[in-house]
Amino acid sequence: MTHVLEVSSLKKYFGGVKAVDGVSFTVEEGEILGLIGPNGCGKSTLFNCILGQLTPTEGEVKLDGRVVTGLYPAQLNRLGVSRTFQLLQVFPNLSVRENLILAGQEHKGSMIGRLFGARDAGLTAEADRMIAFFKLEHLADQKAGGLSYGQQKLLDAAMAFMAGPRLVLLDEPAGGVNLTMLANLKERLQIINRELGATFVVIEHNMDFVMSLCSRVVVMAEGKILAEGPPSAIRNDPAVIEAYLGH
Amino acid sequence: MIRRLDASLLILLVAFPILWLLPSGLKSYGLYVVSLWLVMSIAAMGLNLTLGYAGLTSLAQGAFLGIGAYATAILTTKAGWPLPAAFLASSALSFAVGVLLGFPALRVKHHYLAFVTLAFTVVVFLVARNEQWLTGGVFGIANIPRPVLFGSDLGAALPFYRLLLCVTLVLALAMWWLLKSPWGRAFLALRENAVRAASLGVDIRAYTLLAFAIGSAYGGAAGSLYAPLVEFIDPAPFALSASFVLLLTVVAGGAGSFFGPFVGAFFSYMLPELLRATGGWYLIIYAAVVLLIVMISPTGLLGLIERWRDHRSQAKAAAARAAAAPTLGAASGETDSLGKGATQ
Amino acid sequence: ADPVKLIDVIELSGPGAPAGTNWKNGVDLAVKEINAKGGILGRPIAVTHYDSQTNPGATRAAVQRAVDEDAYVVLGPIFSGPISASMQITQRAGVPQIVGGEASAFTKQGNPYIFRTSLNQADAMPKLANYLRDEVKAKSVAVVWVNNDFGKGGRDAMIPELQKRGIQVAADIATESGQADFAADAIKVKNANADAVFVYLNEEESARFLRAARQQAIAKPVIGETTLLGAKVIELAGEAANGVKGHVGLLVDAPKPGFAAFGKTYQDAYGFTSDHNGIKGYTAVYTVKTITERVGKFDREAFAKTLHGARIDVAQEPGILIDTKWLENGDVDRESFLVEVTDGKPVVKATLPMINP
Amino acid sequence: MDQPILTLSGVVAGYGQMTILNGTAFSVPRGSITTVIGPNGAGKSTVFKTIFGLLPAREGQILFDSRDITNRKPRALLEAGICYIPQGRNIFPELSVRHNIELGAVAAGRGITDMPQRIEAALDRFPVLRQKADQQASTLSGGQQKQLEIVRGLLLDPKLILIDEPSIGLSPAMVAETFQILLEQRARGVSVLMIEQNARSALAMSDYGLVLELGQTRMFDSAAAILSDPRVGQLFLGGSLEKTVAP
Amino acid sequence: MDQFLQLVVAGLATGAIYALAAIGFTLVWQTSQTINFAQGEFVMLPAILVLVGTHAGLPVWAAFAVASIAFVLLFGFGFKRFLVEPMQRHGVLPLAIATMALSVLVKEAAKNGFSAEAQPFPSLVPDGMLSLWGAALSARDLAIFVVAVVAIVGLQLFITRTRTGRTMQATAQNPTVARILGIPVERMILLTFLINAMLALVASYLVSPVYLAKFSNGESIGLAAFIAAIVGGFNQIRGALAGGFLIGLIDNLTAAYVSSAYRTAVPLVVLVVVILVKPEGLLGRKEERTV
Ligand SMILES: Nc1ncnc2c1ncn2[C@@H]1O[C@H](COP(=O)(O)OP(=O)(O)OP(=O)(O)O)[C@@H](O)[C@H]1O
Ligand SMILES: Nc1ncnc2c1ncn2[C@@H]1O[C@H](COP(=O)(O)OP(=O)(O)OP(=O)(O)O)[C@@H](O)[C@H]1O
Ligand SMILES: [Mg+2]
Ligand SMILES: [Mg+2]
Repeated sequence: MTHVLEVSSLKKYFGGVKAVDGVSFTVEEGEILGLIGPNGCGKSTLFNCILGQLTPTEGEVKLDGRVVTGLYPAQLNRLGVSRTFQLLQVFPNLSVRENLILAGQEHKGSMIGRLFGARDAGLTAEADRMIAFFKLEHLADQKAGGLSYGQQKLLDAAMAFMAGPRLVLLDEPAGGVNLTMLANLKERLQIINRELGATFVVIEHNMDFVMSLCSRVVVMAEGKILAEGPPSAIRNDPAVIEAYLGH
Repeated sequence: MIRRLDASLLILLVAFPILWLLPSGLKSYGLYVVSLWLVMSIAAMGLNLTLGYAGLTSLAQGAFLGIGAYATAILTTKAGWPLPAAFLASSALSFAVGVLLGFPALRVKHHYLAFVTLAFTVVVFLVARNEQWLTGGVFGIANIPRPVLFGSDLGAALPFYRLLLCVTLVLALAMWWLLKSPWGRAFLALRENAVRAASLGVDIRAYTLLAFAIGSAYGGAAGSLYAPLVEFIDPAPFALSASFVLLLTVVAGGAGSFFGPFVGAFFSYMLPELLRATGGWYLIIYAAVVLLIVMISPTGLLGLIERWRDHRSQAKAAAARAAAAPTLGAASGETDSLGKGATQ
Repeated sequence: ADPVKLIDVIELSGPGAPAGTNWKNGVDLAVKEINAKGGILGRPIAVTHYDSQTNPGATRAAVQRAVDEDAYVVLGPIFSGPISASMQITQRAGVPQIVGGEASAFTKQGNPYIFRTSLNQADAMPKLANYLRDEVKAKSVAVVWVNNDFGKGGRDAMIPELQKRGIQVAADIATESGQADFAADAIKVKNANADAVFVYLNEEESARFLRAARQQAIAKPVIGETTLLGAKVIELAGEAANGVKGHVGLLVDAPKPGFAAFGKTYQDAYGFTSDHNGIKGYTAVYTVKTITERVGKFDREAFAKTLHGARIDVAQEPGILIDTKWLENGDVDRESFLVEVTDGKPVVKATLPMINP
Repeated sequence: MDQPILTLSGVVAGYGQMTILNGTAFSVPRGSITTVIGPNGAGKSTVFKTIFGLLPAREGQILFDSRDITNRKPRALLEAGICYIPQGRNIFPELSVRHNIELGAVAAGRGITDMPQRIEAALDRFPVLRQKADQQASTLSGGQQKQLEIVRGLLLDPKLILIDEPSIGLSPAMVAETFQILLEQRARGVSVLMIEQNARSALAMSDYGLVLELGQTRMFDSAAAILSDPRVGQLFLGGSLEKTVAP
Repeated sequence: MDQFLQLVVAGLATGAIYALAAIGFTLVWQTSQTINFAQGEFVMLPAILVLVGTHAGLPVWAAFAVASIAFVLLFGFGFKRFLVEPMQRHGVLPLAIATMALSVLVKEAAKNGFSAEAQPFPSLVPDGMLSLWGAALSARDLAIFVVAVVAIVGLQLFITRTRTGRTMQATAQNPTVARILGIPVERMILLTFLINAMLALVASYLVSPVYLAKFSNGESIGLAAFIAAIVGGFNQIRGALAGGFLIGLIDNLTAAYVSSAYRTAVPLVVLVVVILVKPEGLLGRKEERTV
């Protein structure tokens, strides 16, 4: 059986800094995988290498068994991989709704088709559903740059869902998000996961969120994989407690 | 940003008959000036796409104006092509060159990109000046014919103006269509946050090249009309300063707003004519006006409308916020709980 | 009486601004004098100046406007790009246009309404080539020219003349208009080791080149045409101008009483010495006056017809400053001067006759 | 009972046409840790910006130590003893980590002579920062950047700390460490006003809790009382999250 | 070989001028993200102001003094206060356009208010000649060279080694955070604009005796300086020196060995290649991490 995502001995060095230092793991279809680890252990760098934002120093990334190392982010996205960012990344001068439409439009049809097709590519309704879900209604026509931190974080997440992706890589989606909204977000992830079979990889420091959401957790430390297993095992792994959770 | 485009279409369609009829009383000088305004508006429209929408700083629009003008001049005088054919060829040539010039934009941004395009402009200018066998060098190309379409001579000032008006309308409609399509939004995404756009599947490379190429094609189209308008070209009007003025035109008019180029071109190309009576002072007045515009509204003159719209939608959102019901009982009152806290 | 309208379309900004400003001042001076004496045929002159921006498109607009405003005669511009862009308009409208250009091309097109105020480069260069052969006895020459219509035209006219006389072109150096740094050009000239250097640049560039040449210790004679020997160049180059020789068409220091008087009036009015463009503008207005008076009425077509082949002598109209003849194509013919700069002053060494007196 | 260290009364502030704070009022008890919670977009960060003079208060009054500090410049507030550690990413990306930290001392008065020692002590506390002291700050991971900001903010020995969601992007161990630092500050008599979405842990270590919604104080009480209030739990602390956490 | 050396020396002398003007670009960019397209005019104007003074009958020293003070007030303080300050928060482009308009304004005002013609300008440095490896060098060239190198090295040290210098950098990189930390942002920015104006002043007085005082002189100097700044890496003071020298050198060597007709283009094309290979400029730092 092929894995949705397979990372083999991936390395990324910045000069002397070994941000990612030989990481291998696989992600199975329909799984929600947690990725945790101390600050600076290389989680975001790993994401950036997988997604073509950075070129790995060494190693390989496979999507559905096909090597995708070296592809551009946009190409990967068209293959059904989308992501969120740890630092806020929205289109600040576009309205919230336009942000969302944009997030969905590049997946339908050809470029020429988009030039002559419908102006919103049929996405306004979908965007409005997202807006309602994340309780951003009164801000739908506001510029995204004027949203509060948590609201931007939510918008970022919403954008990742607009295209109906197969694989979503979320980089700290919970940071700054209100707990109640976070509970909703988690439910949403679970629904998408269950009903559409989408696969998730989640970087998060919020342990409640990770442990209750993920079926499996990978722990990184200093660029390497430290442990891997179901949440309950990870929670009690002494190495993980030592390196990450603290006492 | 995109919403506003519907109103733009309406304005465009209303403006057309007015512009068709209005200048008929003008003498040839007046017609020449409005014609020049139309032509430069087309060039500015192109730059507005590249710069205003896609956020790619280009100092090459003057060069594309030149490429279009020379291509048309050479094709109509030396090869004897009719103007419409030369027009299409010039625009296509500019499009192709624009694609090539877009490649550096994939690698460098902002002032570095400005520099690369600046170098391109200098090279184009020098080729026009030095390659006398092709371009007539410093002596230029004279007697560029005005068109004869369907057997009627459009060489006189008024018919030629109306021809320009029609071409401008068609190009403006095409631009309108482009901007309201998903492409328009993708161009904005380039400008706003290319990293995010790429992760959403926006093909940064393709759209960057297209933004350059389409913008350049408009520049070339404008040049192709400029040549028969002036009936003579030499390298001077396509020097670096022309690109600077076009940049200024777009920003002062309102980069990223549909009619910005038209308003900007009014200031850059018509206002100086209106100020001729002031003798040597018009450039000072012109510069002062531009300075004032960007100081009062850094987003350009039409940016003011944008700002006003922002205000309105903000006010609306504020009202919605004010009307929102608190989820937690408001009745318990701030002073109440506050008093509790303070005295605890 | 109803004033007669002259419209002056001239380089008041862009690279041509210094030349255009001189021309404009000359025009204003002449208009003032003529109006003070009762105008042309009893009508005062009303002159309007429009900036050509040294840009063909803008010039065309301005000339178009001049025609719309019913100009009797259009004066200017000076640069040949702007001239080429605007001459069809005056031709179409039948308005005479008196320009300051020296490039040879535009009087070759059979346009009956275009007239010069100074010698055609093509006529000046043979005189200078003779001078190089006979007086300087140069076997090889380094040519330094400015790469615009003026400089290129001069160079294109000069090189064949040199070759005809068996003089070798040891270096052929193009420079930019507005160029500030001439060190590399001077070094190249020096290393070319020619017997003489022919410099065909605009005013300040001439001065800068002379300074750079001095810094590089170029000992060979530096030869030029009109601009190089202009008052401005001498003022700017200072010591470095001494010893420069050449051929001059119009010069306030030329041994003609009219020039001296004009030079003084101009200096008093504007605070600096006029260059040849000031003289061109000044004589252009007097040409309009004299020819109109010959015609006896304000008739553009008759004006143009009369000016072709006309000759105006200083004896008859002092404002023309030097006897001038117009040829059938609009070119002029007149005496010119061989000049050498000594102690910061242009000194006329010889006066060359008209080509076809 | 002591005077509150900070009192807001009837504060009105916002962005352009958007009025966010509409008569906001509350007091912060001296020498304690007060945690502000509320949904995303409630105006929590806006309150901080207004207190710290980054956003003008159109109406109302802000008292610090019984002195009126409404609309004072940040510099003056720093000198008065308030420090502000904002939300999100707030570093000088091209300067080295050490230089970034040093800039936290710009507003130090002449009397302070032990600044070098304080900086050393801070670097001891966060070994990662010492290790990367001479690197460009932009190369730090998200969590490391936050650590830098906290260190920098505390250099001046403030009397009141305004800290906006410190836990975003920090690993659990780091969150604990940060909270520990705040507790130590309290022990020294420093007052802390903190915004947190990681509200359960934050309230657990706080003395008071303040619920802000739609720019208004909805509730102010002891932290324990807020934590145990069922309505608050349901509405703002992700009551449903709680349910799914325990497996 | 002899010719080559002469060209190199002359190229470095010219390059020093470009470098001197280019520091202004990097300096104001570093602290306030301002691209000053009027920089060339800043170098042109002080000389004109001096001449206005002497024409008005002031003794030469007084003309220099009055011109210097007026210029620094107007284009150091005034420029910052009335143009940069209100527009800074709207991003790079509007301000760049405003400086473009300013450059036209200054240029045309100098032309209309003073003269369209070039004027000789008194030299502050004696007129002597030196010989360097057999190449001719004027005392003035040497002075420009020394001033440029000293100014750039000094500023570089100031910016990177002193607390004030770092405070200036911090202001540039993140003015909001700088303000939060109590950095006197306005004063820092003002400081750079004053330094910038003074550098322009010095450049003007050194350059004008050679290039002559003329309203349009700023065009070529400004452009060359802009290019030098970019090639050197816009965010590096010392890059301005490297960029300036490089352009001076390539320009001279092109004029002599490649093509005088394409003289202006060759350095540009060479440098475009440099930029495309190393997009952050010769000595520039990499742009910060974005994701
Ligand atoms: N461009 C870069 N240059 C140099 N070092 C870098 C660069 N990017 C990241 N690093 C280093 O690589 C390491 C891993 O960084 P990364 O951002 O991947 O960490 P992370 O696991 O996402 O941490 P956090 O949980 O704090 O976000 C860090 O030590 C960081 O300093
Ligand atoms: N710069 C801005 N321009 C316009 N509106 C803004 C701006 N910043 C915030 N807002 C608006 O003000 C409201 C409150 O924002 P604020 O940042 O104070 O929220 P918050 O309570 O801190 O939320 P979060 O928990 O997400 O950080 C939001 O609705 C937001 O849209
Ligand atoms: Mg990370
Ligand atoms: Mg907030």
